[in-house]
Amino acid sequence: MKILLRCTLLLCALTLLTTSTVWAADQPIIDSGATAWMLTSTAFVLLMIPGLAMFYGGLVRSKNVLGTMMHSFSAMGVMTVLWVVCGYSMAFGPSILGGWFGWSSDYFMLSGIDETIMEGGIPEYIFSMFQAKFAIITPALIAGAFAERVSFKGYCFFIAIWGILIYNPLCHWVWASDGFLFNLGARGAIDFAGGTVVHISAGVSGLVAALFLGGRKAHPHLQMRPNNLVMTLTGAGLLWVGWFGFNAGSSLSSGLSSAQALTVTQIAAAAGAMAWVIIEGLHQGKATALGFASGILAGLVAITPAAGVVKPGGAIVLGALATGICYLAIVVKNKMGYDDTLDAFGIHGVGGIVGAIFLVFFIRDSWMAEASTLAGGSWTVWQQLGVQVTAVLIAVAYAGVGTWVILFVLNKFIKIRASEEAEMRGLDNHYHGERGYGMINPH
Amino acid sequence: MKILLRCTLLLCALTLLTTSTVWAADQPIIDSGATAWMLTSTAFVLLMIPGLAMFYGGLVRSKNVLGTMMHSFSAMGVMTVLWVVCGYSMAFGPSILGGWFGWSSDYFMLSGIDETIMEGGIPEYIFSMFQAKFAIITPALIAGAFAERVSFKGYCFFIAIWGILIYNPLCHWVWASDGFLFNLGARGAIDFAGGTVVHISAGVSGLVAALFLGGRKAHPHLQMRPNNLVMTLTGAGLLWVGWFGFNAGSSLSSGLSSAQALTVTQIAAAAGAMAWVIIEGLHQGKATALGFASGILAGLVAITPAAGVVKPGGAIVLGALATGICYLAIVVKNKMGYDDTLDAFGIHGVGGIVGAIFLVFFIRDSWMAEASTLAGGSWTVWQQLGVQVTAVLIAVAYAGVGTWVILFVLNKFIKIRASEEAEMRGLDNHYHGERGYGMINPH
Amino acid sequence: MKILLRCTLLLCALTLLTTSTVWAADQPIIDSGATAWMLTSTAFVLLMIPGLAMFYGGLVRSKNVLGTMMHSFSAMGVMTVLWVVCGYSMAFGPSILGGWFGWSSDYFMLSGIDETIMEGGIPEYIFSMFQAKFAIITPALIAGAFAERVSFKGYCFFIAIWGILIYNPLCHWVWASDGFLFNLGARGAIDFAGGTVVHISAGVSGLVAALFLGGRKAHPHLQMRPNNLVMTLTGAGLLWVGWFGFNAGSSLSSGLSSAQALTVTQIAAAAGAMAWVIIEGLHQGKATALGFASGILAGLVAITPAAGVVKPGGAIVLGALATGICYLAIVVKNKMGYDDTLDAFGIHGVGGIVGAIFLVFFIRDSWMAEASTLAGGSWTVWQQLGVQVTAVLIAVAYAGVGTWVILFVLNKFIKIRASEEAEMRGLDNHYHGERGYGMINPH
Amino acid sequence: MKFIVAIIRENQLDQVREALIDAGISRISVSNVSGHGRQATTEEIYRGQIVVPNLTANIRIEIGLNDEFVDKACNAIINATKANENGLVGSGKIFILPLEEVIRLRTDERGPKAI
Amino acid sequence: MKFIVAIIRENQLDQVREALIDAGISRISVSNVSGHGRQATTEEIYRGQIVVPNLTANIRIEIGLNDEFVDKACNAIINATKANENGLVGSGKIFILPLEEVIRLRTDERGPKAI
Amino acid sequence: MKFIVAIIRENQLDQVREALIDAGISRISVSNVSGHGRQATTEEIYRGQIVVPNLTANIRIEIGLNDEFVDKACNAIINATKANENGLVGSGKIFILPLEEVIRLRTDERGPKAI
Ligand SMILES: Nc1ncnc2c1ncn2[C@@H]1O[C@H](COP(=O)(O)OP(=O)(O)O)[C@@H](O)[C@H]1O
Ligand SMILES: Nc1ncnc2c1ncn2[C@@H]1O[C@H](COP(=O)(O)OP(=O)(O)O)[C@@H](O)[C@H]1O
Ligand SMILES: Nc1ncnc2c1ncn2[C@@H]1O[C@H](COP(=O)(O)OP(=O)(O)O)[C@@H](O)[C@H]1O
Repeated sequence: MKILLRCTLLLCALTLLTTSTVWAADQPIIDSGATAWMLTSTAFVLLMIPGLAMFYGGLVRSKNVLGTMMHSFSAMGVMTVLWVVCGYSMAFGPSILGGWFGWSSDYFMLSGIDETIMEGGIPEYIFSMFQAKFAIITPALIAGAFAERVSFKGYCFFIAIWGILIYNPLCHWVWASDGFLFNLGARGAIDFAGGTVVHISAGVSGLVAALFLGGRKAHPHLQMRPNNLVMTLTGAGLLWVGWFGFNAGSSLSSGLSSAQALTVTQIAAAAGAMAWVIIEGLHQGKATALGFASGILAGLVAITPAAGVVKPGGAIVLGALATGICYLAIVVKNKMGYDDTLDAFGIHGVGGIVGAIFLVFFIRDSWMAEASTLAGGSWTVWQQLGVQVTAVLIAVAYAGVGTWVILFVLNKFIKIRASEEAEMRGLDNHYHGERGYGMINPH
Repeated sequence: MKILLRCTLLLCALTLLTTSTVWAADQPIIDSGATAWMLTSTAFVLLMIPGLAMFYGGLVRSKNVLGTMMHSFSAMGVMTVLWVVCGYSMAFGPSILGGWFGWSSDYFMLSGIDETIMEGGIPEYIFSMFQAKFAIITPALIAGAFAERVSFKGYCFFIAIWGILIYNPLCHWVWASDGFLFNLGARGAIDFAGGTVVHISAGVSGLVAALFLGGRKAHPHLQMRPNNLVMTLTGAGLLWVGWFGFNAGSSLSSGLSSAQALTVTQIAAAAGAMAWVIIEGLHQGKATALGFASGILAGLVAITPAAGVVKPGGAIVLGALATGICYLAIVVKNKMGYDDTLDAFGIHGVGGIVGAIFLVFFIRDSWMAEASTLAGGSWTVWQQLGVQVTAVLIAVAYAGVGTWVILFVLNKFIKIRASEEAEMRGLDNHYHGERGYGMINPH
Repeated sequence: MKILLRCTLLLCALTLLTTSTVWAADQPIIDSGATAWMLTSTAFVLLMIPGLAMFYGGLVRSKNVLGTMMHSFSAMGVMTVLWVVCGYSMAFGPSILGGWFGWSSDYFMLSGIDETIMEGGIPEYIFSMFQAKFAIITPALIAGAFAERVSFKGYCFFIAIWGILIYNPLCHWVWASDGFLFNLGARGAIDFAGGTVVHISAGVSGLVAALFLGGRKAHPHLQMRPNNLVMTLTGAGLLWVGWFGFNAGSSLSSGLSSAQALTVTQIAAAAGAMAWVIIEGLHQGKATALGFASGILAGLVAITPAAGVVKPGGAIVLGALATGICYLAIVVKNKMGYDDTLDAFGIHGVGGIVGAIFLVFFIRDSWMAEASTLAGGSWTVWQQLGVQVTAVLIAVAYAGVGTWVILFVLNKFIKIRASEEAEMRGLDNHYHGERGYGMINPH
Repeated sequence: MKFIVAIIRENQLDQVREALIDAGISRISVSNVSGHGRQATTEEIYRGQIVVPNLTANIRIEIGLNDEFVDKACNAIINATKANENGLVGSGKIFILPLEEVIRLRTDERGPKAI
Repeated sequence: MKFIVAIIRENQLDQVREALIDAGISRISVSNVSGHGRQATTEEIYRGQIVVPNLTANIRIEIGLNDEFVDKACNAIINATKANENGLVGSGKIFILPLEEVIRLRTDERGPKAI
Repeated sequence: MKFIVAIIRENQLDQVREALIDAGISRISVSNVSGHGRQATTEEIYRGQIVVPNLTANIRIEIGLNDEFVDKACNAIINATKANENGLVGSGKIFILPLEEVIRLRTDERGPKAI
């Protein structure tokens, strides 16, 4: 979201120019185009939630399909409410406590931004809602790591606390104008649309949670197969569509940078998907649909931090590279045998790291040029690499340790892990009192 | 759609200013941003139809899944054609017959608006198509009340007539600039995006139809369970996404009011969903997925009329409140034992009423201020409450009585209720000659 | 995409006017509104891929559901990468080889358009990605013709080569400003959003491929029924939504022509769907859901080339007409007994031809007027009819012959047809090593 | 004791179940089967083409019974399926197999009283 | 030889399978059935209304056995289903039918050794 | 009369059905089962990991037959499943149970002629 600054400034300059004749703009006037795209992006990002629910839901056993989908859906409920109450304030308010997170009483219940227009001509409400979607999807991603064995209540409390203590601060550091990662190095750590904030933090937290909670009772000696790959594949399609909002929307404008982001997003996803089926084809002799879907995700995850700075050529490499490394990571996981059930770490964690680090080799020259000037003279890829690595390490460390602490403490009050019986009977029956596929049995 | 006036005027003022230098605007020039958002909204609202089809379709028994989905889809066919022929004209043409509905030969086949640009810089075509979606979804909502027992032919004729005689007039009264509810009180009855026109009318009509047609043969002594809650949950997700178009699009602009509408929509939906699972958790000890989905709907329905005037705080209360009352309504229904199969009334009727009435307590001050000035001096919450109640009562009465008359007369010509055999064999087999889930039996 | 020229010129004129005071525009400035809508359209068109996957996937037998969906998805991978490498260049680069296709080294890896803004104020990147979606969906449509019997590898290579040798040239002829069909007659052959380029070419190629590969082993003596019409119907819904991007996006602007396109798209789809169920009702006594969905498609396909020039009245006729003829075509197919499995030709080929030809009778007067002036004096419907027929014939001939040649040659290197065993065991198991519906068997 | 397997039309399950309950037989197991027989099956239509499925969806009912109940059960099923015959040929079969032993898992009871 | 049909709770399949394997019975066929019985079934809840399904989802296990294995199998199933009884009435039945002949398709072997 | 239960590979249903029809046996009931046996099942692959399912999807065919047809039926099934053996171990079983009585619901006919 760094790049956008450049272009929003331009935009607002422009709008001011064209209109200064009209009135002394006390606050920037609306750019109806940018607003339109941000409204749309917000909707698209929300579309990722059902998309994710379908993707994850299709991969578990039938008896857990609803419970798994509810992990995504309930995040939509919990995180939205929290975001309005304190999330937006903690993430984008002015730094307090030495910059651990932000706070502004104005943002409580969003009361202070009822009519605010940001530079770029976008009502702050939309920015806030757009960001809210990120706060929703991140914990929903984590859920993949401990699918099929978490208690619903425990999950809800976990994501609530995780959102407050882990997500909001991270988001503040990386995206708030006074966040310290936002100001690291010449032009800050590059995280266009959430490689570190969303994917790395989700992936790492997922890994920690998976280890903390332990594997499923029957893992790995019972083979557990997807209940509905058809739905999983469809979900991947919706995720792809939603990701356009996720990335191109992160330009907070409707212009060149949005176009660039959308383009590389499309390309990286395709490259990732192709790479996966090819690798799989060579390795196993089959090109699986789940592999294709996983490749889409790997590519999308990898391009997320990079969408603002790389060009199509780079996007292809980045997408394919991410897929390759994710594939490896999952093979390794299967060897090691820990139960990151739906590979939240294997794909989001690993993919995010690959993207956030390797993007430096594909940065648009113009960006580096500006960086140099800002750095006063010169700024090398290697310096940026340093910045990126720092950011990644900080995210990994903070999310990892933080998650462990939260789980440890929370577990004292609520059993996060599902009871033996719940796991055996299935989350759907035990926590939700429902069954997902009524049509299968005569009824 | 009242609020939008303010901002469209502003917008067009602005556009004129910036461009008056260019030419003497004989008609407002296009606002490409607002147009973009309205195009998008129109598409999003259409997305609600498959969304609704999935939501309803998943809740019936397998043998009726296609028939139930066809209730949503066929509305897309029937109502669109009717809208072009006479609907738009009746709804938004100048009042005739003492304001019962409107008419303008210009609008027949939309022939007269081929190049019209409305103030706000939006081609009238889009406004017309956006409105068409509302005319589509309303009868589709009704279908939930008499699911599993209506003949396809009967249903098609019913919605056609209902659309012409109930929906179009109601729409005219509430949204046409010369509609009498549009001009009630200081600033008219508040119905931003269709609380009365869409949800109350649909809910009440549904209730009447459910009573008129009677319960399903096996109701209630045979328990009938959803055939596919996975699909229902996904459908709820699509509905949520589509609702952004539904509400934020109703600002007929791409600016502050759209942003405000989108924000409260998101918040109310989340609050409603959370409230439902909490209530259910306390009441039954299970937090069901269907409950979560129902809560989403209740929240969305309640915020629909209010989206233009309430702030985030109010949205949370409104969403939660609506859920509470809907939950109660459904409990009562189960006691009374009438067969509002998918709770078209229990959720859309009740939720709409709650929203339309309680919104008065959360109205933005600025709105009340303007109302006061318009009312010449003072305008209290209680006066507005009066206006809202009046509007609600009128909608309830008109839709209720009207629907009963239509059913009564129509039934003389076509059996609306499905034949015993059709009900037993299932709508899919009997009316459509198909089965929804071929994969279940070896084939 | 002809019409858009007019309006983009207007738009850019306008923007220049409003801003020329600001700077000497070396390149057109961004129209954030148009950009917003094009970003959105691009996402909507992508939504058609999962939509198509669901539509086709639901119609085959369970054992082939994933394989069939992968036909759509893999196109997303293959074609995107190819488009970036050479597709965009071949389609929209300046003509070479006497106009067979275009080429511009600038477009290789899209390297040359990193900051280009087109007239109309849209970054060229978006145009390129929007067009990429068309290149994706076209081969995906073909797949319907030889579903259930093609090897995955064979399919991937086929669409790659087909895209390069058939699609790109066709696209160049019809849409590139120096394409010869673009300049045929007074104002060129009318193909607003891809009647010839997308649907006719896909339909005809599908037919050829179906004949070349031969029918399924069990066709027609074993009845093969859809595995999941519920999914098919939902897919049709997503296709409808996506089609708004497909057609209204093809205006490459956000203004009147987008609105006109969106309006007629909605109307034609509805008319087509209604017509199908009515015809079927009269012919078979049942109004099937699949019929409704097929009618939607027929209507959408027929309006695709016409969306820029016909008015609502015409759209109704065109939609209904297309449905009627497609229905007939399929009845004939069943008589003739060749195995165009999912009617790629029966609906897309036939529907596209109907649309491209009959649109001439519903052209907006203003369009004809301009045509006359351009033609210097007069331009009759019949002359335009000639142009359309020529365009159609050229598309049919080129796609038909070309596809046959490709298949013939390719088949020498890779067995395109699935092996007996693969066909018997199912594509899912044999090529992808997966099963689509795990939930059906206890697991 | 006997073990009855009845194959009936998909859409007659409810009637049959109610008939059995009236006949005092409350314990049954039901599953989906696809059948192939002489029955004129209810056609399905796909894109204007009438499809007479070569495998029709039927319902399979399994009942363990004591001998004295066998006739009751059969008659109940026969009568229930007579209704809504609506001229369609064939509405399935009842197969009666010998049953040597039954065990009620809950109580370990065996034999007739465990049915 | 005997042919065993066991109807058990949906959620006890894994236990039963493992118990059977421990008892040296590795060949079974499993399918979905809906059952109607006296069992207090696990309720489901729809929109705040408790639904006691009149057809509960159960699992049906089919095993062809040589006579000496029958008791082993039955005991395995009985014990496996005892676990997690969690107070619910009824956990199904075992039906034992006579089996006259078995054929192993792969080898054409018949009789006991083909089981 | 006999009651045959055949468990075959999912993907051999069509062959078997045709073979049975050729053998003059047109009435069968088919259902889905998951089987556990010695068979080397066709593997599935998830995210680069080969999964040998512990429950393979099979098809279960049920046929009520008059004694003279039993061998015909068995041979038909055996031959049909021989084809496309493609080296996979195990292609199921045929179980032959005694059948005491059959009732054709449509006509109330009983015994052999009702089969
Ligand atoms: N001999 C049989 N073995 C197995 N199933 C049978 C047999 N006869 C009939 N069925 C089942 O009963 C259903 C109805 O069979 P049908 O042939 O219509 O009965 P009928 O003998 O009255 O013609 C068939 O679809 C099949 O599932
Ligand atoms: N006599 C029977 N015939 C067929 N199925 C039965 C029979 N008795 C029980 N079942 C099956 O076993 C399941 C449990 O039955 P239930 O009545 O709870 O057993 P119990 O006899 O211990 O009460 C039922 O849902 C049904 O599927
Ligand atoms: N004794 C048995 N009881 C029930 N089902 C069996 C039995 N033996 C085999 N099956 C079924 O047949 C399928 C093939 O079994 P398999 O063990 O491969 O046969 P084989 O005995 O030739 O090895 C199994 O998946 C199972 O469904």
